[in-house]
Amino acid sequence: MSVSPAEVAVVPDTAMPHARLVGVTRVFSRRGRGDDVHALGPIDLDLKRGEFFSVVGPSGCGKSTLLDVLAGLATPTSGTAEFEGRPIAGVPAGVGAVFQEDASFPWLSVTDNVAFGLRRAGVDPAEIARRVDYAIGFMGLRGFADAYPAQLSGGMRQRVCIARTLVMQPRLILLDEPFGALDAQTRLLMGDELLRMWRETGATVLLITHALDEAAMLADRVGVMSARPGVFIDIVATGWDAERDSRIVSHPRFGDLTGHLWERLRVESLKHLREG
Amino acid sequence: MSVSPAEVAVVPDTAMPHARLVGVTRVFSRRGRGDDVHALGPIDLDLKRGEFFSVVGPSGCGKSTLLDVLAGLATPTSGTAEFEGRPIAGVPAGVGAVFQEDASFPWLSVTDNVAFGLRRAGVDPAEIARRVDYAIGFMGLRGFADAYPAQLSGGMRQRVCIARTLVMQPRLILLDEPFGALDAQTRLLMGDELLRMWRETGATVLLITHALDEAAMLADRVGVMSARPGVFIDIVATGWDAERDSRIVSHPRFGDLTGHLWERLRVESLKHLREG
Amino acid sequence: MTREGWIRLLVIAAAVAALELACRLGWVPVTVVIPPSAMAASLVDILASGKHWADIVVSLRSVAIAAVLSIGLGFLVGAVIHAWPLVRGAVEPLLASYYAVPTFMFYPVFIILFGVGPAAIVAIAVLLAIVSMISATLVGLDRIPLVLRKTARMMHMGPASRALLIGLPAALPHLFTGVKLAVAYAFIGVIASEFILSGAGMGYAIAYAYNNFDNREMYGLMLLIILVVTVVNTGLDAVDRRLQARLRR
Amino acid sequence: VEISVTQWGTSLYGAPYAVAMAEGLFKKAGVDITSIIGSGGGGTTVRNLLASETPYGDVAIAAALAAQRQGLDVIIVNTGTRSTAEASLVTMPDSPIRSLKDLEGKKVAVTSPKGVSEMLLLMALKQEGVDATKVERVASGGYVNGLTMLEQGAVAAAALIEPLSIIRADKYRTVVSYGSLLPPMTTSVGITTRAFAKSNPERLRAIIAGRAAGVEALYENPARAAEILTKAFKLDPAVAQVAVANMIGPRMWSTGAFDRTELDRTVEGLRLIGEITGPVDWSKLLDPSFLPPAVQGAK
Amino acid sequence: MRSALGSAVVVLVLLVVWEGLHLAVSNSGLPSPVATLVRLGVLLGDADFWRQAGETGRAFAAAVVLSTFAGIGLGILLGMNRTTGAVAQPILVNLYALPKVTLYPVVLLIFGLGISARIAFGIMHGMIPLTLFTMNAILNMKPVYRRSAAVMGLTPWQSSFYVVLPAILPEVITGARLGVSLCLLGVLIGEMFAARNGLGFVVMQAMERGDMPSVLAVALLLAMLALVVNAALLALDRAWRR
Ligand SMILES: Nc1ncnc2c1ncn2[C@@H]1O[C@H](COP(=O)(O)OP(=O)(O)OP(=O)(O)O)[C@@H](O)[C@H]1O
Ligand SMILES: Nc1ncnc2c1ncn2[C@@H]1O[C@H](COP(=O)(O)OP(=O)(O)OP(=O)(O)O)[C@@H](O)[C@H]1O
Ligand SMILES: [Mg+2]
Ligand SMILES: [Mg+2]
Repeated sequence: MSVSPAEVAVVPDTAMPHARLVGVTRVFSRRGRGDDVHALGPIDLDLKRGEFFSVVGPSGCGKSTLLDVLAGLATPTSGTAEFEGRPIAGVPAGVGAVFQEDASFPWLSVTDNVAFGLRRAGVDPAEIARRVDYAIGFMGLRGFADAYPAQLSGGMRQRVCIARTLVMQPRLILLDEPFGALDAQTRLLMGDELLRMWRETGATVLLITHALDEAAMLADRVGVMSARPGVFIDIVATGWDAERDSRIVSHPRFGDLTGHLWERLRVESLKHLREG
Repeated sequence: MSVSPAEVAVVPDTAMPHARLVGVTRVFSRRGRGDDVHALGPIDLDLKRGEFFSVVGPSGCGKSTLLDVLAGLATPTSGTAEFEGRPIAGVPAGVGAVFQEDASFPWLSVTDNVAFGLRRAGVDPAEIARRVDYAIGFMGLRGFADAYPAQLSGGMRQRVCIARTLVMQPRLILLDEPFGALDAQTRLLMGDELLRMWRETGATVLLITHALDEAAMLADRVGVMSARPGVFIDIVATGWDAERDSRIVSHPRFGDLTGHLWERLRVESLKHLREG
Repeated sequence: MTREGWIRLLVIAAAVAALELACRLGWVPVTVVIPPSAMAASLVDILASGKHWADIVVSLRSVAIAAVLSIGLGFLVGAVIHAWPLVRGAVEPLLASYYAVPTFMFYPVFIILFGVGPAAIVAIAVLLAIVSMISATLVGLDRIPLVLRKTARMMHMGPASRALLIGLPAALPHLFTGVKLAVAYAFIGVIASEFILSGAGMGYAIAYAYNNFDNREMYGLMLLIILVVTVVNTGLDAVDRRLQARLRR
Repeated sequence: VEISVTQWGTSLYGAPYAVAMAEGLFKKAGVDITSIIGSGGGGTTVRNLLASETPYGDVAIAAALAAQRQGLDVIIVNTGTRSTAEASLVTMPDSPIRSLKDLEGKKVAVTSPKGVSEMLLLMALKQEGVDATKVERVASGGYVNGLTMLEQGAVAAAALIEPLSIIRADKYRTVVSYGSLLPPMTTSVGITTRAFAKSNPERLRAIIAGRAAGVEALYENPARAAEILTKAFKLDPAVAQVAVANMIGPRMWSTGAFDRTELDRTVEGLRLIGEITGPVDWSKLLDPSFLPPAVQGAK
Repeated sequence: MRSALGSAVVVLVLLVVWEGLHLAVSNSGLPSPVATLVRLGVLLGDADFWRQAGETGRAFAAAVVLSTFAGIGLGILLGMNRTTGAVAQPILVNLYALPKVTLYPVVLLIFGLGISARIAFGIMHGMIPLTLFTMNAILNMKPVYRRSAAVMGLTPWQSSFYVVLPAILPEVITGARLGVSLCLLGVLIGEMFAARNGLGFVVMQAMERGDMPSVLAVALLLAMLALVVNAALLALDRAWRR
């Protein structure tokens, strides 16, 4: 059964959004060279409180740039960005991010990595110990609490970064290709953990990924971006219920969904390929 | 419609194989540490002349090691490896390889990179020019013939490496994650090019990949490997005809195939995840 | 020129102007530092009168020889050590400690080995400069990706062509760091040794002016050294940047 | 307080200071000298001197003249040494070189071009009527380097100075000892800044008087002086004894008085090596008013 | 441990080469290693030598501490901003390539004759390499570390101290290893000029007196000191990297 865009159209959004982007663009001006890079937008996006939103799009289309704007690490060249009703200026409290690159601190053990943010925030040590222990167990790092990142695989390091972000209990979690270091199979299993965490915390999640099946399996809605400058060419509601996990891949609608996403991206990818 | 392993069982192989591995294992001994790493095998594998064979398996299961054995870059700890009826000792003539990592020479232009092997082999300059020009056009690098790798994207550099291997007109082409630097969508399009090349040259291709859909779409047969030490736990014949391309992803049997591969790997991946 | 280049020029101009002002206003006595404009005038005189041409030639020749020798020998030694991990483990910790000992203490030893004059001075400079080249060679050879070696084997290349066609170009950007340092140390080694020990060369001319309180001449010569160093460094930087841009992976 | 003495600890210029310090003669004269700043060469000594709190120092006359020529505000307030007895020219024991004449067409190691060792060589050659242009001077950078070159056969003779010449007496043969060849001449002088002389005349007088007392004590009791030098310069006792004895004959250390003839001889030497080209106006350079009355009267 | 053994072997080989040279040239300018060691023993038994060594040690310690703090501080300051780094780097490199002995008069003017001039000389030699290493380490540091610090709500001060500094520590230690050796060199050169005490003065005197055994003995001592400091820093580096 094929899912046409009409069937999975954007669900009208009445509740006050958790985060909102209106007409956001971002242009990198290259000093001295003259030619500016229009990296992103204009983007309009409302993230509902507690929703799981995935973003897919060709390489270099501005996905990480979009995340930077939401994290308050980059200011939009034009347009406005809001989080919990307030304009984003600087990194807002309550937002956590896991970046595309490995950001684990190699000079700290797994435990110290995970506790890092809490210690800087001056949280009570007993509370830190409790939260860190829980996060380490949750991320399947129990046997590696005293190991250093150099002793871990790329995937485990990403899990350390996720744990380090989760212990801060952010209300909006931004994830940029958090499973990039893993093979496709392990990615989906990690996706199960992510879904569990999402259900438990009730946080809003924005997940950037290259893998269409991952996006289709995890998200409530999948935003498809065009080649640079990235704009949303489609936002597809998956219609899964919250109790989903990776076994959903054998659901008949799953293949239709990925097929639909793939079709939307085919044209964009071709564009991208031409450009080099 | 689900494809059970019985339906896609290994096709009995009567013709003399192009390459043959019998009971191949590889063990890395770590000096001073005592604990050896059994990285691969035992592997039995017959590659038919002109077939397109894909290998999938969890990270670290020994896929690259398997490729090294076929390329003559590593000697098996036990078992025998043959190419065109002769035991493999050193790099056999007629075998080309594209490695997982970027192997373009940064100090040479795209043209010089592609021509490098031919010049070493002392091929006639006019012939070199002809072949290089063809390969560059084929790989969509026409506008970049005089560019240096630093000016190219990761994906384009991989294409340079593929071109550099193809111009040597190898009879057996070994590809280790050649599209690792690309996003999923662009990978499939590059897959189309690869299929076209394979049809034109009639070479035998062994392709290692993490992406199950890539494996399922490109190969005549897909070998599924276990976690380390990697052995083949399944070899699935796809049954596609040679004239296939990426549009095959909307074929109803495609989803079943990937579903089957995924199911076989799920257990292995879980194992791998436990180990870290 | 880049924006950074302009800012740099501005910073330097400001520093020079400040010094000029400080000297002209008498905050810095002329018996210690003379105004930059006077240094420049003195340099012009020195070059015009030609009385130090012989010294300049001696020094620059020594620097050039020392630089070439330490680069060549440093690369060779580095390559040999690299190929021989056991020796490397033993030698590497010694390399950084090496700079603590003033090499010109060994001048008498070098006179025995090389005779007096430029040869001994070149030897001191080589001793000072070669270590950075060895270190850079080790780093450079370390950084050659394994996959390039594999590729070379796939192309049936022999050890010699592998070293020449793959190893050398692949390590080049790192080697260049060593080249830059070696040239800088060759300068320091030659000029400082001449200053302390020799009877010829720019270093000696400076020492002579210094001993005779001839600040004008001394600062004129020092300005000349700064200019030569800057020109050489800028040239090396330009080459380096082109290499980096091309060879960055 | 601290004063500067060129080649403190390595040559005998500084002996009176060592004696005066050890015997408390400075204190007696009214100044407490606690330590002495040495240096390799005249230029550095003058610079060190100018930078120190008590800008008095004993430097080679060439350095003092050069400093004045370049407009540094220094005056010469006493003389230090007046003999070249510590300097000599040596060769290897088996060398055919017996006299300065034999040096024609040969190479001789001097410390640095236009340095004292070259000046003395040229003066000696002139006195002996040898054509200086036929003797090639090689700058070695130091006395020890010169000796090394001599041992290597790179030069036929090398300049040498005490106490090094005593320490290595058995290794070389002396070709000429300048002290016996050349008449006395002023080799080092005491200098200070005009400003210091104006603001602290008493302290300056005390330093000069203390040194003069040191010189006298040295001549009176050479054995004791040798003992002091042994300690202060870390010399072998025997070497110190010989060194002091060698210098007492030619009365190397002056009590401070200026002697125009001896000063002019040095200037002649400096002319020979091209250090000085114009005339020297002593009246502007010398200020004998800080010398002890007894010495002042002497000449 | 094995490399320490190997280093010992290398040192031994160097000693043998030295002895060989000594025998080959038989010149008073090149004493034998044994004579040098004997002299070193004599020197070490001399209270005055220890006083001089103490003088050098004090200046060296001050120079190391100051150049370490100033070098790292300046490196961080310049490294935190790409533009200042790009502006400063060539200036620093050029300044550094200038033979610093020629700057003695200027140092003398500013610092006088005391210990501060020698410390200044030490810093002039040791600081710039450390600054360059630190600066380049920050410029090459993975930007994601600073971004992570930002999303965890760290203040710039916190992120400099808790993230940037630990992240670049290996490079800083490499710079410090070089810097420490060069500081020692600088202090010695300073002592050779403003000679009134310190090992540099001892060496200068010995050189003028033709006392090569003492010169080489001091050189040997300095080399050993530098080796010990280096080994300590290497150990620190290894402990840090794990
Ligand atoms: N600092 C910058 N200066 C100039 N251009 C930039 C800068 N950062 C990003 N860009 C450009 O902006 C575009 C979007 O970059 P971005 O990193 O957001 O892409 P992306 O979608 O995350 O790509 P990928 O999937 O490869 O991570 C790219 O074309 C990139 O080259
Ligand atoms: N030189 C070596 N020494 C010791 N162990 C090694 C060496 N090379 C590989 N291994 C180990 O052998 C196993 C197989 O490695 P290989 O690179 O073949 O895996 P792979 O399947 O290609 O993994 P990936 O999908 O991540 O590329 C790994 O566990 C690896 O740690
Ligand atoms: Mg991105
Ligand atoms: Mg692999």
